Amino acid sequence: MSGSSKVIENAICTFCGCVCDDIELTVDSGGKHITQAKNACVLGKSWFLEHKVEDFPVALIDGKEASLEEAVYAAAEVLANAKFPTIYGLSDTTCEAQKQAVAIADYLNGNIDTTTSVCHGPTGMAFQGVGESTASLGEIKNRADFVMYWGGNPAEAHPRHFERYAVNPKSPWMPNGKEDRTIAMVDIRPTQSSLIADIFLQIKPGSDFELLWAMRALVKGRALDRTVEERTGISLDRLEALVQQMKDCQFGVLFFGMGLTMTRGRHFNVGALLQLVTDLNDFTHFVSMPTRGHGNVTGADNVVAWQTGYNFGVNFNRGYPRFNPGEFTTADVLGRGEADALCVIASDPGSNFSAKAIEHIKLIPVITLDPKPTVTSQHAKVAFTTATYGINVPGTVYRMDNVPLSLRPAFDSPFPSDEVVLRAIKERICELRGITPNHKPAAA
Amino acid sequence: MKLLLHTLPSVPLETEVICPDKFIGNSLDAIGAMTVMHGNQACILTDFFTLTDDGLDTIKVEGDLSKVKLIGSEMTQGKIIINGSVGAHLGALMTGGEILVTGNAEDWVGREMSGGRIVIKGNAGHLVGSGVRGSDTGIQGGEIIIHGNAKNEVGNGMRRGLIVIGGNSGDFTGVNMKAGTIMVLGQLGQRPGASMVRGTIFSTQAAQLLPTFTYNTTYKPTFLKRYLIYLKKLGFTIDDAYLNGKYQSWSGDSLEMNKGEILLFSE
Amino acid sequence: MLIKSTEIIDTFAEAFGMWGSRVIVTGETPKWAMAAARSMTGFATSVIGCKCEAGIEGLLTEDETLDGRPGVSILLFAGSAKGLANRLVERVGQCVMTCPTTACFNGLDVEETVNVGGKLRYFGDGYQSSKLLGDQRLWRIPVMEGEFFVDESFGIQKAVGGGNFLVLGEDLKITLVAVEAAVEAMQMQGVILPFPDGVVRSGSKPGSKYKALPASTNDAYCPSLRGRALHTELPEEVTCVLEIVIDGLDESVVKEAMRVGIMAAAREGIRQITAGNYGGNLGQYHLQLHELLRG
Amino acid sequence: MSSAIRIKNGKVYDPLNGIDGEIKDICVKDGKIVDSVPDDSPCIDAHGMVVLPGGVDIHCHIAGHKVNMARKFQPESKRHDVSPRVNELRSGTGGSVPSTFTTGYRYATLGYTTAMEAAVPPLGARHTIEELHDTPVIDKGFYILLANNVCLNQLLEKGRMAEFKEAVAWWLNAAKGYGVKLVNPGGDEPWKGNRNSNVHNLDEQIRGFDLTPRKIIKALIDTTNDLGLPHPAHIHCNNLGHSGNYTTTIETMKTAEGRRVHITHIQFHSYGGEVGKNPTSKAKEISDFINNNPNVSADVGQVMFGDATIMTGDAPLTWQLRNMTNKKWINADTECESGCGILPFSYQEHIYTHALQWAIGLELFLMAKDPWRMVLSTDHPNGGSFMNYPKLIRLLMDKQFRKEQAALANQKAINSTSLLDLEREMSMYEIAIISRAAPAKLLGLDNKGHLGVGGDADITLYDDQEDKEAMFNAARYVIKSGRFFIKDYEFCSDYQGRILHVEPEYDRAITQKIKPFFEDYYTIQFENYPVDDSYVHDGEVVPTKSLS
Repeated sequence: MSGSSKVIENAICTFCGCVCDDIELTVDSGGKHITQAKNACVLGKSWFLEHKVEDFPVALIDGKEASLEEAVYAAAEVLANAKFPTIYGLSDTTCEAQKQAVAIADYLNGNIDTTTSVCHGPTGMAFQGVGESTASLGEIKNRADFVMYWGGNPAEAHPRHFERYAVNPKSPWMPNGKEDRTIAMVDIRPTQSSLIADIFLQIKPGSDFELLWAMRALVKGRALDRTVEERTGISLDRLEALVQQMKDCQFGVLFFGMGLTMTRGRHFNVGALLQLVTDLNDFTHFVSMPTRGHGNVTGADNVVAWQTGYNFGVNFNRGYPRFNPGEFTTADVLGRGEADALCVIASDPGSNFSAKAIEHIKLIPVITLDPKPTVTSQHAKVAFTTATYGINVPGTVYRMDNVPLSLRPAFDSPFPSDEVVLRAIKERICELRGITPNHKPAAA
Repeated sequence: MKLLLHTLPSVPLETEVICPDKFIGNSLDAIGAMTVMHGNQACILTDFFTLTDDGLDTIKVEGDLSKVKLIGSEMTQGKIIINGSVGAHLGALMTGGEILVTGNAEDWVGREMSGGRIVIKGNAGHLVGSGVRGSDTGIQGGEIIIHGNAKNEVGNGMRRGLIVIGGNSGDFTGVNMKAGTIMVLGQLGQRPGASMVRGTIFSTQAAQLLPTFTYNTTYKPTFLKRYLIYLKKLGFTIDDAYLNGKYQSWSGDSLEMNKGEILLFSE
Repeated sequence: MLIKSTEIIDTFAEAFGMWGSRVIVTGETPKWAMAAARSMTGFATSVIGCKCEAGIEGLLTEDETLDGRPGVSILLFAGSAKGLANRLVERVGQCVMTCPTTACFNGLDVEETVNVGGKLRYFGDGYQSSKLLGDQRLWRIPVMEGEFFVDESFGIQKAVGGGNFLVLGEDLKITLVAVEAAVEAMQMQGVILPFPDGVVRSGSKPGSKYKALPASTNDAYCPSLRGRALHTELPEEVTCVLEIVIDGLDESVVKEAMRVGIMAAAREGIRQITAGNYGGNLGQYHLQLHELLRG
Repeated sequence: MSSAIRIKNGKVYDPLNGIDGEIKDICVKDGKIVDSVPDDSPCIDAHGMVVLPGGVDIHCHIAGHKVNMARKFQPESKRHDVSPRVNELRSGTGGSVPSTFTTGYRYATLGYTTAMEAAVPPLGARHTIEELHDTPVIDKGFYILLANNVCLNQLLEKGRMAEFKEAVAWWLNAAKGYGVKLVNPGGDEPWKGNRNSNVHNLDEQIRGFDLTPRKIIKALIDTTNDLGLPHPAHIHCNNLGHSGNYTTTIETMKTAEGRRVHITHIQFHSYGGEVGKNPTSKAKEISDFINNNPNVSADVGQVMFGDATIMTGDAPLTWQLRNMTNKKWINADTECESGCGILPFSYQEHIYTHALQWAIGLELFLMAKDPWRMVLSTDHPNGGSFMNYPKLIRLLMDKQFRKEQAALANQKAINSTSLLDLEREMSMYEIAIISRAAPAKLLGLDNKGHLGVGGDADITLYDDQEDKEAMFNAARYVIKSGRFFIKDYEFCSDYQGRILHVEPEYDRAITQKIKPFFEDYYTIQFENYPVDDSYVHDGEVVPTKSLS
């Protein structure tokens, strides 16, 4: 291998939920670092090019270097002894690792939750209330002649979203790309994204729900109070014209971001949007999709859902899965001081949770798995350094539209994958708790 | 029966066994040995509570119960008095009897309740009298009386019954309501009655309503006075101005059947 | 037996089993509550001609009603439960729903109920709505002035109708004074006097020479027929007879009303007080005057 | 550890080998049925028990994107139906769409050891396989949706039949599929591209293509036969659920022109009446056709009263149901391949249409002259959960029970069918056919559905009880690939099960035709599309049959 650089074609970028799979990576001759990431966006480039294998210890126990095995034992001990162990994160790792994490929660009778609960958890809840009409991104690329973004800034958060999926691509049904489409943006301020829009609705902050509700009334031809203009900053005439355009299109799509999910109203804002899209299906084909952030947050939702029946915020205290956002979601569990041990995989709640939750994190034993030190790992009882998914680790990830892809890692890492560490912890927990390990199928 | 919390739970304690139906016909020892879940650990009631048999059927519970969930679950009869504050899911799936809490209650008071009465002297959390996530149906009957404030989604999906909030309610009060009555003696949060099909939401304060609500009139609804007098009997102080005043009547949500009503005190 | 100088005949009032209900009508002011009450209890003197008997039981203050407004309590009686239900629907619908500001509530907390508001609700043409407070379903029917608010179900119970006594006086003036005093004394819970201001002059006997009529004038007590009638019950000095009929929710309250009524009516110039009966074969209650006066 | 087992004294039903209730030893070694095992081998005394091959479900929806959406979307249906963890056996939740582990364990508890996921867009194959790995005990495979595949339809409209066949073979390989599924052929294009409309006639032109549903159906029936796939084209006909659709169903069957074809959940396709009005039963007409055409097989898709989840590639149908029920609804389009609709549903005895559907399903079972070609399914979870199978079996075996149940349902519906005139009671032998032997045979799974030497040792033992529902509700012993999963009603150990798939030969040159299509139409790279072998590490390739 030495001496010549290696090229990986069709590599997959897990920086954001776009999960672009057309990246051409060049790995330097030392096999330790990526020199080129062709086709990647600015965020993807820095994700690949800035990735270095650091000289961290594989594990720390109480801040002191430890072997992997010692750390696994220590972590398993902490978790097995806890009454309310909580596992959190998982949006930046492979499905294979996520499966191990759910198994651990099951064998511990613990609690498991993903970062979904602090980004698109409200989307999940809205979906449970009202359903949704959605599509894989290719259907949007092929057919959508009306594209709307609500409360997100893809130009900066998902830079290739326009180019690959929704605005620019040409298709047999959209031979002229962007010219064949109407692009609409709804936001509280102009953004890089709104610059490209044919229609930009700058709405008053906190009026998303009212505006969506008014649009629903217009779609359904129901009574509507004119005060909506004053409330949202959008004139009724303008709104009527927009709704007409949406009804008249051939295939419409409404993308939405955290501007909708994380502002006052949360799951109801999303529910309103999903219902608007459902209502529009009385007139034409219309779909919606959350623009998910993390590279495999969609996979985390999927894995947790198929293994437990619920997509996030799952509690196994009673030996079977229970679901209740607000009750079993990590930010709430920590905020109320309920967890007595925390295992964080590929996430950093120490840097973005509420002050009360962070205070509690400092009081309880914490285990972290992350390629690099984080605010949370500073407080960790046991901190593992793991290999980075997509760059060093193969596995499965899900794009924001639930399309699964197999990663094409660029080079090996000296660190174990999340999956390897979690599997070892799981096996040790089973030993500690007297659970017979899985029987493998008889050899064929 | 008296229960005194002697050990503060370090993680949530699930105690659906604290319920008249479960205690009836059991000896003090048998009750003390009933299973409670302390996080993932199965414990017994006496691990946390001192039990005293005072010869009464009423269950009195005392202590800081803010981490104690599910008291009075599926209760059908009798009475529980909680001297202090209590954790989530109080009186979940209750069909009869009465629960009185002198302090505050956490989220999901009276979840999926269909009968009986819950009285909270202090404040309550989110989702008072609501259904579970994914279901379109909240409480199907009974009364939930909160003397203090309540947080968001009071009566989400409510189908029947009465919910009274003595103070203010949070956002989306009466969201998805199918029928029933929610009376807020203070201020309503944002977007009351979104998606309501039928039912009544009342407040003594002005509120900004969704654009899918239509103004009807300002009048003195006789039935409301009957309700307010009923509240007086339940121990609320009701100003004469509210008893005899006029109310704005709004219909909505026009996105649903437009048969819901919001009544706001006017003068 | 003598009370003061009035002779109480040792006989009995023959009363009948009926079905009774109590209806509370409230209004924005006492005037409008009373307007509905008068209308509802009008033309309700005798089941024979009116299909029901009704009267005002009493006035209620704001503190005594469920909706905190002045009210009137009405008792309404009919011969059968079904008949009572029909009369309630008719009268609440025509006399209360129509009357400005009123609302209408059940006043009997008993097991057996009939549906009233639940039938009237259809007047709302789909705009009606209901509430459930405690065990009672309430209907709100939009009307031009606001809304009519009525309980769905009204309690009914077995009751006693046709309690009575006859006041036999020396002249019209003294007899009127006596029955007016009796009526005033008889204002009590649980009874009403269904005839005009409580008094009936056309006392009747069962049957008639005319086949179609179930009852006809009580010739034995008509002074003008003293000479013609086959039989007379009138002492010589008596020139005027007035009757008080009592309907009540149970036998004891009817008896009590009769007792205080007789006590109040007895006086100088009233020669006898007696009671109407049909030989004891028709009514299931025999209210013996001497017995009820002795207590 | 000895892997040999002898089952003795049991009453054995093995229709593929003509065994009808004989008391007979069954011997197992190394995961297979063998002639004999040493005398000191572990032995089950199956006296008083019935010994059957493990059940085979030819059509169900248990894994993949749409199933998982249906899980995520109905938390309310699972809370009161939980499966606690038992030692290493993972916990889960039920409802009409159980979590993966629970799906596997529950199938096995009923004595089912093989199940086929019936509708997977190839783009989601990887996801489906991931879920199937987490669906323990049972062996499983899936059918890929090809009847609305834009690339295939373009080849077809141009008459490029040879390439069409190669492309179908490539797709089966790329997705690791077991068979080819057609759902509402041609219906996706008007749904996605023409304001949610649909096709209603086999000879109607499909918008944007010089093509009709009939041409697609014919091409896929021919291709699956020509490729020698173990299971023929598996067809969800057009006009599902519509009154009067039985003519479409018969037309679809005729399109096969004598070649092998499988019509799925045929109950939903056996309605008379006028579109938009109440349906009537055409079970007789459908049964007559199938009785007379030995190339056609079907599964019933029985409706069972209670909660269900509608989930289907037939998106226009769910939209229509959504507008009737006004319940929460999912639509999910997959680029160039499929549509999908999901809806919570409840079949209620008193509703005319639901009672009629229930009766038609039973008519179809009971009117079939050849049980080998009318097999058991509820189209789980569309007609009801697979957990209803024991009750369904009792309905077929017990005339009295059937009449009692019919008496509880809408009488106008029941009386409009011939159900009450059908006196047939299926024997244990026939049940063994419709739930084991026939589906295995129709699937071309030579090692399954029987207890002959060389077969997979997938064996279930039930206590022989009068109440067949109780009997089939809890297998006393379940042996999967020669290992105990349930022993005397108790779970023994976990077992993963295998993924069954096919690898038909194809000309590698076809990728040069498909790749440019990908660049134009798909959003993932052609090279990233095929599911690589590592995903089916415990897989089993079921051979294609060479055609003579």
